[in-house]
Amino acid sequence: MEALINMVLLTLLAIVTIGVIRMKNLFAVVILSGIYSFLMASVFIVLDAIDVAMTEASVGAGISTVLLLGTLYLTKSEETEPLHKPYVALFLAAVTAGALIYGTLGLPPFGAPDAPIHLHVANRYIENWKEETGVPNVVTSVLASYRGFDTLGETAVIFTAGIGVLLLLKGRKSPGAETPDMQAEAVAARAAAREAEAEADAEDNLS
Amino acid sequence: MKMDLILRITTKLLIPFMLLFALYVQFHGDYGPGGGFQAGVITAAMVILYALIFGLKAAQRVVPVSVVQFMVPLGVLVYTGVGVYTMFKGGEFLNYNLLGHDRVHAQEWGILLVEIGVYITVSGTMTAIFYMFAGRGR
Amino acid sequence: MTPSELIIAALLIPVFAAIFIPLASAAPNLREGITLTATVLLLVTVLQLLQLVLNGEQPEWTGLEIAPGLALAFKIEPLGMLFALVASSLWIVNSLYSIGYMRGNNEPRQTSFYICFAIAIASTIGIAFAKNLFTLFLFYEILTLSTYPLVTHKATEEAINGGRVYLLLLLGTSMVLLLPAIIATWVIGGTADFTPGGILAGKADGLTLGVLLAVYIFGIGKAAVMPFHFWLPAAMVAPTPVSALLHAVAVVKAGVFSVVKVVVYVFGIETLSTSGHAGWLVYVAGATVLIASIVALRQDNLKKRLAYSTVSQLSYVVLGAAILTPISVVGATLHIAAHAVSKITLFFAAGSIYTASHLTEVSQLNGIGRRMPWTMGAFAVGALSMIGLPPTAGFLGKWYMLSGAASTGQWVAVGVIMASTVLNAAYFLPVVYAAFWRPPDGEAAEHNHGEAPWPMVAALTATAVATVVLFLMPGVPLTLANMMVGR
Amino acid sequence: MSSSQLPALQVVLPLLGAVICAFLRRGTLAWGVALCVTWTMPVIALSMLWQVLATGPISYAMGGWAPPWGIEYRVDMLSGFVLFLVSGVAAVIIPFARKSIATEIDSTRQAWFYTMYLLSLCGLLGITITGDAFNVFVFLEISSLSTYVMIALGRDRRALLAAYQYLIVGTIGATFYVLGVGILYSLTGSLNMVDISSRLGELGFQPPVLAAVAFLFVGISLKLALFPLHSWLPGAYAYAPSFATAFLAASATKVAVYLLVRYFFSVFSVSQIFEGLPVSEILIVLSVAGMIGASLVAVFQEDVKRMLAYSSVAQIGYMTLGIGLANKQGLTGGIVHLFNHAITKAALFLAVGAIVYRMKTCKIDDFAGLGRRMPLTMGVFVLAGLSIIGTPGTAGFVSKWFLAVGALEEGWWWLVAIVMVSSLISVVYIGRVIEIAWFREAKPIADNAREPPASMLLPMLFLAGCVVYFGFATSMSAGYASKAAAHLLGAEQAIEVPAAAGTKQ
Amino acid sequence: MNPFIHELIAHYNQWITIFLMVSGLYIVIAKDNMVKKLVGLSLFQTSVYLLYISPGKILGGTPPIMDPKFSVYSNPLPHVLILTAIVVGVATLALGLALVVRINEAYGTIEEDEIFARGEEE
Repeated sequence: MEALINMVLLTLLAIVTIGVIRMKNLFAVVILSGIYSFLMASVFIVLDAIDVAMTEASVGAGISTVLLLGTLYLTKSEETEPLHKPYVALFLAAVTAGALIYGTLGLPPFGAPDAPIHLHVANRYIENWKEETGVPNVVTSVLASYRGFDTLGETAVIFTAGIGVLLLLKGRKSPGAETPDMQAEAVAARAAAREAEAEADAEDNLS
Repeated sequence: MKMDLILRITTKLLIPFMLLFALYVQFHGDYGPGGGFQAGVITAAMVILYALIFGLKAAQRVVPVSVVQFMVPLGVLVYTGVGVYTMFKGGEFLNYNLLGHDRVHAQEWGILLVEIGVYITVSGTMTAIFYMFAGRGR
Repeated sequence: MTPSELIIAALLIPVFAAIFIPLASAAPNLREGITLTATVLLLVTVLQLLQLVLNGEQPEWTGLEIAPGLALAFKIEPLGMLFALVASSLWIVNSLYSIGYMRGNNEPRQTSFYICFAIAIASTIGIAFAKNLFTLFLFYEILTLSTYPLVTHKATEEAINGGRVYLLLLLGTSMVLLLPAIIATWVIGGTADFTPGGILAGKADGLTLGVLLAVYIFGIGKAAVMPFHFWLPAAMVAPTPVSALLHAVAVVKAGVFSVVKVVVYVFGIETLSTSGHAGWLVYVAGATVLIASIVALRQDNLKKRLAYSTVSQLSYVVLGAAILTPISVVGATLHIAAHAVSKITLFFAAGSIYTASHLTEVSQLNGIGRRMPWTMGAFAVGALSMIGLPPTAGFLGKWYMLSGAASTGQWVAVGVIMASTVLNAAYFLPVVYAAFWRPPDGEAAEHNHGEAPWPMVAALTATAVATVVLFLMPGVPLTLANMMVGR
Repeated sequence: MSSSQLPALQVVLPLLGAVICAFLRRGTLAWGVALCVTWTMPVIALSMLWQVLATGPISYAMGGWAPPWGIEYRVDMLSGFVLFLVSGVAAVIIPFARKSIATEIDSTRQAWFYTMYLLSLCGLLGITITGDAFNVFVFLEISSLSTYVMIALGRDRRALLAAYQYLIVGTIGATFYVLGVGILYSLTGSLNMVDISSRLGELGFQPPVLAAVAFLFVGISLKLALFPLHSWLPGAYAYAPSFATAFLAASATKVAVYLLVRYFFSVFSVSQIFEGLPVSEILIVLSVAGMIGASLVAVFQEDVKRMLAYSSVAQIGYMTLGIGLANKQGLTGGIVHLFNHAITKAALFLAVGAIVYRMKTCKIDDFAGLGRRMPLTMGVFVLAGLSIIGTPGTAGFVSKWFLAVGALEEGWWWLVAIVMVSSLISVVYIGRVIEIAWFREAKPIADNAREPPASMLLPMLFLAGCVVYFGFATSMSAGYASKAAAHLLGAEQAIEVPAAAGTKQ
Repeated sequence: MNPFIHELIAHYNQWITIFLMVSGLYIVIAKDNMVKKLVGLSLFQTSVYLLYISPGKILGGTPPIMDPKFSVYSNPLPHVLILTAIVVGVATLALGLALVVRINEAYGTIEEDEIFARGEEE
């Protein structure tokens, strides 16, 4: 039963993806990607990955969609036909597909309980979680304790992205990057730099 | 206009529950699915919804940009702080066992604290990013 | 001072000169003072080392190791000693001459000129004293790089292009051919230290030796074996003292010195002569000698003619090494010294002609000997030495090479030497003749200039005398050369 | 906190520094924080290095969970070396940042720029020090994201485009990496590198392993800009702020190379990779193509930063060539070139940065006459340029020497020839700049050109000094690298060293 | 059962995953619209998550939330990894979109080929 639902959802995913490729209207593309995330989330539920499903739903269908729509609002909503033919892309994609098929088909079949990943590290978590962490949600305990450092890294990534976006988009539209004629820009920058340099040298003399 | 009114009302009704749900996800993460990250995202979604309905200005009056900006690094600081504290206690980085006398409690404390850290950074960052994109238009 | 300290001193004296010269750039006299003191100090140090070497010692000094078994190390053996002696003594006259020339033609950027000059000398000493191939290569490259600014000194379009050719050819040959050859030697022979009898003796088969020899010979672009000779004419744009440095004191000498050193200490004379794959070298060298001489015949520009004569004379040395008999190698060694003194004389002469009368073409020199007797006299001496007639130093080297070639019945070499002697005579004697016995042309007779500034005249007279003295009493070089081949 | 905490501190301190900088407003203050943090890094790295040499690899269990259940930090010969390299170069160049950044980035953004710089440093060190395959990915992303932002802060609008392209390529690379790790995980059930390699040994060789190798190889190659995958690099280096360029050129690609070595020699075994698969051939071909092709492209660049960027691509070829040779001398050459090229390129980009600081341009033609206006800066440029060319007496020569010896041991004369030819091409493009700088008449734009302030000059001079010093005293660079190489290749390879090299070790 | 069908079912997840992954990659490489590229990128990443999660599933297992009622749990470790990966993915997306906005302001377009057509890259 599980396997069947799983297959249905996956098929839907494939269809949505084709839609994303074919659509030219970016709004449609964004909405489709939102749907894609929802489907993916439900697949994750079927696969017992509740937390992942929740996250995928809130992030993929929620935040990502909002951001994409915001971007479209700021830029434009129609995609123009690419000038060049996508042969290179097709070739590369085909190569990747080949490698993936060659590689992954050797892996243990779906849902088999005796696959190596169930036998090695994970057992420890499932067996010893009680005396070691006492947190019923093993995912949480692994996330925050066993691999807590990964999660710190993850938080740092969010932090990086946050500051990065603030750096790129905060404040008035920065003049430097926009004025098409580089000449005026260069002049302005040079003038500004002269001042900065002057005061910098002043500091030098002080110190 | 009528439509608009309905929206406003429903939003007003919705927001407390969203916050509640966020907090539930945050603190119940040990027992059910969810944790700091999901809670943070939900909180951010709440602010976003408010901004969509009542406008960015109003939203930024409730949750000022400066506050959001402050939250972004704060969470990481909390998280790292826990680790550094355990180091001062003589254990490895993020070794929660040193946070309390008995192991299980210590672990729970540690997980709770870092999840709060994650929550702060995530909610702050997501809101900030939204503010930036929304504020860029004008 | 202990021997090793002497070696360090010999290397550092020019370096210190290079450091102090810019500090004195404001006061030209002080600046030149520094240069001259450095030259004298250097010569003194080298002479002290000479004493040791003549007593049969081989002072050493080993520095840092860049790869296991591959160190920056110096060891003075007779050949290097001779080279250092020539270079250091000629540096004195050359600096004297430069002072006259640079001031006489009030050239720009004299400070940087003297700096690079000093560095070039330092690297020359480094080459002379190198204990292993790496050290040799290191200073070989430094020499190239430090002389590059000298070649482009005038900073005209022509000078820049000449510099380009100079740099690319010398760096290119050394990096693409010489360095791989060195690495191969290291991998095959297991060491890079020069060893009497040859590093590769008995370590590689004949064919490998032959190939490796070719890579070395063409890799040492400074030896100007055709077809890698054209940097030498290209570098003619440089001021005359630089040409003197290139042709007599440092650069080309470093080239042929390296060739002899490689043949003697990397391959070993016996090894090569028995390998049966080294015979081609005689033909290449011989061809270079003859072709270059013929080209020289057709040059009207005096310095160009001298340049091509250098190309051919260098290949004498290579030829002497290629004949692969101890006595011919002795001849080659002697010829390094002989060619140094006589070629520097010729260049000094050319330079002082230019300084005094701004004439550059052979065809303009009719009767100039009357106005510049000292200069042209010295020129005549140098020319004789080039041709290889007694009583000049050039005779000795050729004589030894001839006897070496004859003793082993290499008639090709003999023929080449004979023929080139005739050719040399054909392109030098007319100059001398015209200078003294042709009546001056009209416009040349008008501006009646005298000799060049005294430092120049002094310098070229000194070298001319040296050319003769070296013939009359070749003791030191001869002993050194014999010590090298162990006779 | 005892010295046993050092591995964690190595990564946590930059992170904390970044957080603090994020709270700050004033650029100078943030710079101060960055300075303090950066200067402690090499100290930590060095003490760990000594510890490794004394007592063997250090293992640090994050959160007190013993590997493979927790995340392990592992410092061995190689990672210690790279840690010291990255942190050392960063420490040397950080004083340069203040004035350079002050002129190139508007004041409201400076503090956060240092946040990004510290995050990037943190990420790079994390990648190097961690022993956990997935943790690598997390820190890879930290460093990548911060790098994109740093590049996007360049003054030229093309910086944005370069950053975007790098983001796309970098993310693809990272995803490929995750893919490879995922396959390894589902094969072995473990994420700890040591654990994985032991279990892979049991598994023997099967298709999924090959696929994992392929994905990891491609993913990492995208990050290290291996020749056909280097398209992002020139733009990124050319338009990023000068300081960022110097930092990235000296560290980012080097860490990626380290990661490749780590996987090929530690996670997979030498026999699996180099005997089972044609990896060696592929690597050598690509490296050679890069060494020649990128050098040729560099010759025709009009922008010095861009030219140096292409030269970086070529130089990366030297490193991957060393990996491809996979014998002791060759690998030593590759590893020591990591070090030598890092200091050399840092010096070059700092010199260019100083010129940009004075001239606001780095077009080759605008360099005319700078040789006399900024003699020290150009002197540094010349010296480092010689090291790129690989003239003896500079660091570049040492790595070239080892590579050539390694190639000859395989009996590949042609390879030696190619290496030499590529360095000959570098003579052309370096010589071009030098010629213009010294022998062309200065343009009016160079009127206010003079030496940069001491805070920018000293780092350059120091690096130039290093370039010469490590050209002679190689016991630290090459000596250590050869130890690491022997360690990676295992004992059996160490015997194959030629007698001469063997004696003095 | 027909071996082919069996094979298909046994590896159905992998087949679909591969398809999703490849089409995501295709979008990134083939399209010139920067927003669409980013969408493709996130599809690509998301499908990789699937590759992680699928092997973690044990048929008949339950979510790894401890409860005396169950005995077989699916593997929690991939879930953790993918949580991290998702976060990284959204961070990348946000940054990329911010860049797109700035590029649009600087160039007035978000089509790569249009920008390259101006040929100022040299």
